[in-house]
Amino acid sequence: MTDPAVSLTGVGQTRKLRLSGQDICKSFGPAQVLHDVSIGLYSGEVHALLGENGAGKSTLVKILSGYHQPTSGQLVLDGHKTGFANSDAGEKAGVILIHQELNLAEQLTVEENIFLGREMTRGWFLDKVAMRSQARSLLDRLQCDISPETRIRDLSVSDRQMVEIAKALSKNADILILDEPTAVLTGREVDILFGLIRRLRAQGVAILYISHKLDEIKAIADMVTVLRDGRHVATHAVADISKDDMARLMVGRDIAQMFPDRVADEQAPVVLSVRNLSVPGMVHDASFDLRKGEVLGFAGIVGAGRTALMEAIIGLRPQSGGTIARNGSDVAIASLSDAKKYGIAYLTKDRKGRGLLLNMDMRPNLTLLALEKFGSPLISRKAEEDALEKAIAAFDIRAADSKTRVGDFSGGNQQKLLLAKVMETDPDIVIIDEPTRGIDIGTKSQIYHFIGDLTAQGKSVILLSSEMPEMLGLSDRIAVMAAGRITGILSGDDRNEHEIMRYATGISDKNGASPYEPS
Amino acid sequence: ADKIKIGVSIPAATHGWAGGLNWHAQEAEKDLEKAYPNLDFIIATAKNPTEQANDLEDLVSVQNIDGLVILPFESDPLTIPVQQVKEAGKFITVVDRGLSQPGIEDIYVAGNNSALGEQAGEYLKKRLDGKGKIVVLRGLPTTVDDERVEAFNASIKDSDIEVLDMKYANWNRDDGYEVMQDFLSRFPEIDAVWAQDDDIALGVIEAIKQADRTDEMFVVGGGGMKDIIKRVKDGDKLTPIDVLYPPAMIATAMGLTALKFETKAAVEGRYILGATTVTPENADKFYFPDSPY
Amino acid sequence: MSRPDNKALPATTGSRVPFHIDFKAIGPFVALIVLFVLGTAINEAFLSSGNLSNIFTRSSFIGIIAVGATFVITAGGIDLSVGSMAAFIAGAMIMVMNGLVQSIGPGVETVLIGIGVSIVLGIGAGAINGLVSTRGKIEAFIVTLGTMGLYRSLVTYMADGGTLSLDFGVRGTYRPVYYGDVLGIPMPVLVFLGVAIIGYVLLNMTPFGRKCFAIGSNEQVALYSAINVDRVKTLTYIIQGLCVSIATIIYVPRLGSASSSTGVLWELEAIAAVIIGGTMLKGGYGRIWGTVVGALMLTTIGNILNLTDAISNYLNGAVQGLIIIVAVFLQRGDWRRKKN
Amino acid sequence: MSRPDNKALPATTGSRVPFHIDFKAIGPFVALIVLFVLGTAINEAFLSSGNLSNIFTRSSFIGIIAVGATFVITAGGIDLSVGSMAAFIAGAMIMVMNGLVQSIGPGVETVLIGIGVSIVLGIGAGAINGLVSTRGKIEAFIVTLGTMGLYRSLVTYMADGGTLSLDFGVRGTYRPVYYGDVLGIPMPVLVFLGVAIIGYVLLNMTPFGRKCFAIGSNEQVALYSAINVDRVKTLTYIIQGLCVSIATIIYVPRLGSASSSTGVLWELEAIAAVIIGGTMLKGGYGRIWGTVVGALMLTTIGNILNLTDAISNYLNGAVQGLIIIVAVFLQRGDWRRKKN
Ligand SMILES: Nc1ncnc2c1ncn2[C@@H]1O[C@H](COP(=O)(O)OP(=O)(O)OP(=O)(O)O)[C@@H](O)[C@H]1O
Ligand SMILES: Nc1ncnc2c1ncn2[C@@H]1O[C@H](COP(=O)(O)OP(=O)(O)OP(=O)(O)O)[C@@H](O)[C@H]1O
Ligand SMILES: [Mg+2]
Ligand SMILES: [Mg+2]
Repeated sequence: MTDPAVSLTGVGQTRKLRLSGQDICKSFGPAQVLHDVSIGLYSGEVHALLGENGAGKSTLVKILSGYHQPTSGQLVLDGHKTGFANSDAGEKAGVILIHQELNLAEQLTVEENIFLGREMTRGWFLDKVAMRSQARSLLDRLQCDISPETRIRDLSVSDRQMVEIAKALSKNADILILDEPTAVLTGREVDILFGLIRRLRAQGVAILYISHKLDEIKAIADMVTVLRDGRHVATHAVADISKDDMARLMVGRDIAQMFPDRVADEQAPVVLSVRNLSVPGMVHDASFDLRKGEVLGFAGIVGAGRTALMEAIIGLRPQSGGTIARNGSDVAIASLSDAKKYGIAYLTKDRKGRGLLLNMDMRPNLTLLALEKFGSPLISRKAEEDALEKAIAAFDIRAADSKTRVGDFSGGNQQKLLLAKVMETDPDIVIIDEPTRGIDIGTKSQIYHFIGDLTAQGKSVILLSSEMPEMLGLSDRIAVMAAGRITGILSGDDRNEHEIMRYATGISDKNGASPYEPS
Repeated sequence: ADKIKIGVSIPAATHGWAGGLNWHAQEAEKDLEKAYPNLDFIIATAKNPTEQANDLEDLVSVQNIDGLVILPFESDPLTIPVQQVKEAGKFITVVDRGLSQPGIEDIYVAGNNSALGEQAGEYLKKRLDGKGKIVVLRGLPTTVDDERVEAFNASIKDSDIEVLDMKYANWNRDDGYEVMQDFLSRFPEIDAVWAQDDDIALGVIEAIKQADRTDEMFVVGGGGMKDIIKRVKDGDKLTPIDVLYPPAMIATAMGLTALKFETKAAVEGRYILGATTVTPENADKFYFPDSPY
Repeated sequence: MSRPDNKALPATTGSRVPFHIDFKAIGPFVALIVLFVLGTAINEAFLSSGNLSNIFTRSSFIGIIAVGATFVITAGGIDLSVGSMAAFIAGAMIMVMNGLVQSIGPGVETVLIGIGVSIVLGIGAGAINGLVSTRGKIEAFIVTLGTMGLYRSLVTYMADGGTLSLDFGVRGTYRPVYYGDVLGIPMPVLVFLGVAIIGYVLLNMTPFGRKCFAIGSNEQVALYSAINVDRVKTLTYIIQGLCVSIATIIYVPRLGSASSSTGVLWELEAIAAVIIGGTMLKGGYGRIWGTVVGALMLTTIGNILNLTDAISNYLNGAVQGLIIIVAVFLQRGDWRRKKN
Repeated sequence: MSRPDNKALPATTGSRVPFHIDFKAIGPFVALIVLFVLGTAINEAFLSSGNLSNIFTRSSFIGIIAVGATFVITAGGIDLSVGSMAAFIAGAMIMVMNGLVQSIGPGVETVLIGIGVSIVLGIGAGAINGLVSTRGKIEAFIVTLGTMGLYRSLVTYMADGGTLSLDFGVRGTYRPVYYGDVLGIPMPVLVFLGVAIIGYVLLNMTPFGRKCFAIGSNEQVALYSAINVDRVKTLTYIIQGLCVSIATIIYVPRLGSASSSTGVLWELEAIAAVIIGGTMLKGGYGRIWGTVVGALMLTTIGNILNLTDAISNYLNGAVQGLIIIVAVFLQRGDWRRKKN
């Protein structure tokens, strides 16, 4: 293993090596997830960390910031051997980690979370005024207009992520580590974050940045380190390496074509028809058709009401007015079991809060949605284990062992398990909300092909995604929502980023006057 | 004209004897209110001394009583609260357990817990010819229980009766059953059982029956529960006698208090009720099939 | 999603360490054995078959109720009403059976009808707890605190403050249900065993049990997994009610009576048995065998204290409390970690 | 999807309705007012100053203990030992004060030393609960169930099975602490108010309070936020102990005695007051004012039952239970949603 402090030249010449990990090994029980990994972070430099799901990225950065202790290996801070007994020690040394998984107390407000454990005080009392105004200004720096008094549980996932970033900012990091911060952020928020990272870099902060989005790495990083199966594969200057190279280093092979080739039959029968569906306060008068074998995308800005509409369709939210027809006949869906009965399945975008039982292992999670399939009156353990084996193979889920709590899984593997869980119901219509959040590029491509296979089997997919390439690459038609209404359904050549933006912002509206134009 | 109000403060019906107390209080209320239409009895029940003190306050402040009949949960904690009722100018009748300070009450209808223990002790001594092995099941750790046990110990002191062990059975039938079961496994030889209360005695009897040792021993209870009286009356060998501690004493007290308001007679003073021993001969007199106790 | 080179990965699942002892699962048993050793040391009579049979028989009441409580607690609920519910059901059974003696005599039919009444009441009472807390969106703690007062009052009222006693004729017919045995195993123990086995199967091997775990662990996830959360929760209270009813059915023939002091604090004992057994009070993880052992432990502690007069009676509660804490400490096995 | 003109959209988050009434916060007050109206309807004397003063004075014991319980429960714990702890502390205070009468007489010093003993014991007992559960990693339910038995036994032992009574001389000195008043407000009410205000400030306006919320809400997050979870939890038990001690200090002059029946079931009442007040049993959200109102509601219900003898005494518990359920149902305000 080469010493990063020596090997890194080029961009880093005038910069100072702040923190390095040398020959880091880490095992959880019998499973070793990091093998002799070394990495060096320089002031004023953005270092990207790349690797497949489960490669050990999160584990490595947790070690660098004191959340985990390495099994062997050494941390060096400013030339001195060091070790962080806990995250507190790490933070005191200026190393701040933004976790991949949100770490917020749901019952508390934004302000309370930002200052948790480091409350500002006047005398013995909390200085709420100061904290509130500082929280406000932190959020303003992030151009985030949520109120500091909002409770976390009332926030969307992307807003929560912004709160995490604000919290990290408030700690004045010397060394900032961001573990997939953009997985749940919208494009606008990513731009804001990048602006922020550039400013911090200019101030001499050392930044370690994890992402599965190679575009982002190209855009923001100076150096990149690639991990594979817990081993260091390569460290390069970003300028010297192409995206394809990065992908190859990561996966260990060439990524075949990213998106599947598919042709949807425009005359195929309508399998799901929604008319004038409303959700009080969230969705107004939504109508659309879904055809057999089709991928219907739903685009829109966060908060446009896409999730709310889908949750209403599957019976998790009260619908007011409107009808839903399956294969031409009206159906009443009052609960998720009704939806299941009509062959509709839904994959939530909140895998931690709504998707998986984090304190359990894989098996009960996988089969929870389709329990009756696994035997009645008694669950067949064997059937479950068979299903698990199949799912692990089919979705390439990598876990140390089958007894690991799902909460200890890498983020991407959680997502894959969630997908597997939803597919256990063998649905005809799959509604997937942000299916590739936190998924590595190789697996992403697999998921896309998997969606392609589904449509080839005559199943239909509704895709909610904030990733434009994914939306454009997979969808046959794209419905666009703005402020709770479907403003247009785009097909053919209309399916392009520009048109989508026009509808998403309400500039164009096929279903009547734009709500934002003076009438 | 406004009725004369008499508050009655008693422990809630949380075990058999207290249940009998409640029943007798209610019966007396009905009878006395019928007999004296200008009287209104108000019964308040409490689950602990604190609650009883609360009840006293409420009887005075919102019910505006003229007289109070109280069976104190415990003597010490209720002395001050009763004294306050007295200071508010009310007529006070205390039942069963005396207050810690003399001179507060106008009438004292005293139960005699010591006599209960003593009677049981005397009977055991006589029946066992002054020697034998016995076990004792006590009630809850309170003054009432202490008085009974002390008197019992005193009365058998000069004999060769050996008390194998004493355990609390909480005036509860289930606990009586379980404690007796364990005594039975522990002691191969038991000549008699003193259960300090008839509820406990009933549990004890079932345990003895289950162990098939009915011929070996007998049980002396206390209180005067109808089930036990009936057994005594029927000459059950397991329960040769019972020592009375009648919850009906509350009715006596209420009656005396009513008399005070109705006749203006001088009914002040102490009325001490003895602990009668119930035998097959006199059992008929103490058997009330309609009472819940 | 096929992945040709998947096979090349090291097998990450299914690897199990051979002969690995799960201390968490055997913890309660170890603690129970320690108690048994202690009991024997204190008094040889402890190991007599009569005493052992007493311990097991006595554990049956609390044990059966605690099996029900395991469901409720696993699904994230709590039921404080079980003790009063038992008293109320016992009272109602006795009144019905006494009433029937006049018309159909003290035969088996009367007892069967009494048992039927018990089951109907148990299910009904459980359903009330479940429905009021789920539909009314009121904390189970409050609802069952309320019904606890309700049933306690009802039985006091029915008994007129005193004791309801079962007719002597019926008692004879009914007696074997408590005092009888099959192959030397007392009836209550058999029933307890049956309830525990059924409970185990239901909790660990059926979709329903799985749903209880899921709800207790994260209600939102359960909701998004097409689980009818309200229904499953209500069912756990119904199971609890049914368990109380069964416990009452074997309780009534023991002393043939019910009063306002019947079943006082059984709720605390039942919950304690459940928690001692390793079920999590916050829900999401439940263990029937742990509960069974927990109930046995509680009874055994009481029994041991009755077998010795070395300890002042006044201090029984203290010894009991300390033993519970120490037993749980031992069985949790956290002291072992220190050594690593 | 980048969007420069986002500002043109109506803000979907953080929007606030003006003059929005927080039903959740005022719910308990509404329920209390309803109870007061009910009381007045039943008996005019309900509103007499004497009666109101009784209600507030009585609420003080449970109220003060419940303020402490709010901390424990908010931080995700539970303390079942408070009732026995109160009995034990009361007993110890009485013994110490009685002992001092011989040497220093029944003066103010004796009372002050008694109070000091109470505070030391309260803090100590709380610390034991906190340390054993956090260091020993034993569920608080089990630990405090154990100490509940322990303290109950100790007071029984100290009283030799009977009652410990305060010397009559000391009683006279000590009396004003319960029976005195300042500007017509009874001392216990003043103390209660003081404890509630301090509790409110501590829970809502200091870093410590915020840490309690965080721990109850998500222990892992708290740990990651450099919060010393064990220490904060232990402190909540110490606060609980201190509150028990304060409640005992004003309790002792009232009845001047302690026995094994002192404080029985206070733990249930205290927890009920906390939950009625809107604190979540699972932790993460606590409300001192709600707790105060909860304690007042419980006392008021008991008082109302004494205003009338229309209801059989046997049914008191039933009425009490039903009122609690209905009051909580009303205050939770979920019935309002149906209308939307
Ligand atoms: N606490 C833990 N206990 C057991 N195994 C763990 C634990 N934490 C992580 N692992 C395992 O370590 C491996 C690496 O996980 P890690 O989270 O570092 O991956 P990652 O590279 O961040 O992946 P992703 O891109 O999906 O986030 C995974 O197999 C994971 O299951
Ligand atoms: N205050 C809230 N309380 C409860 N649930 C909320 C709240 N705010 C949002 N949600 C729910 O959280 C989920 C995600 O919210 P989000 O705003 O991302 O969805 P949405 O409004 O449907 O917009 P999108 O089009 O981005 O899916 C949705 O189910 C949403 O209804
Ligand atoms: Mg990761
Ligand atoms: Mg009357």
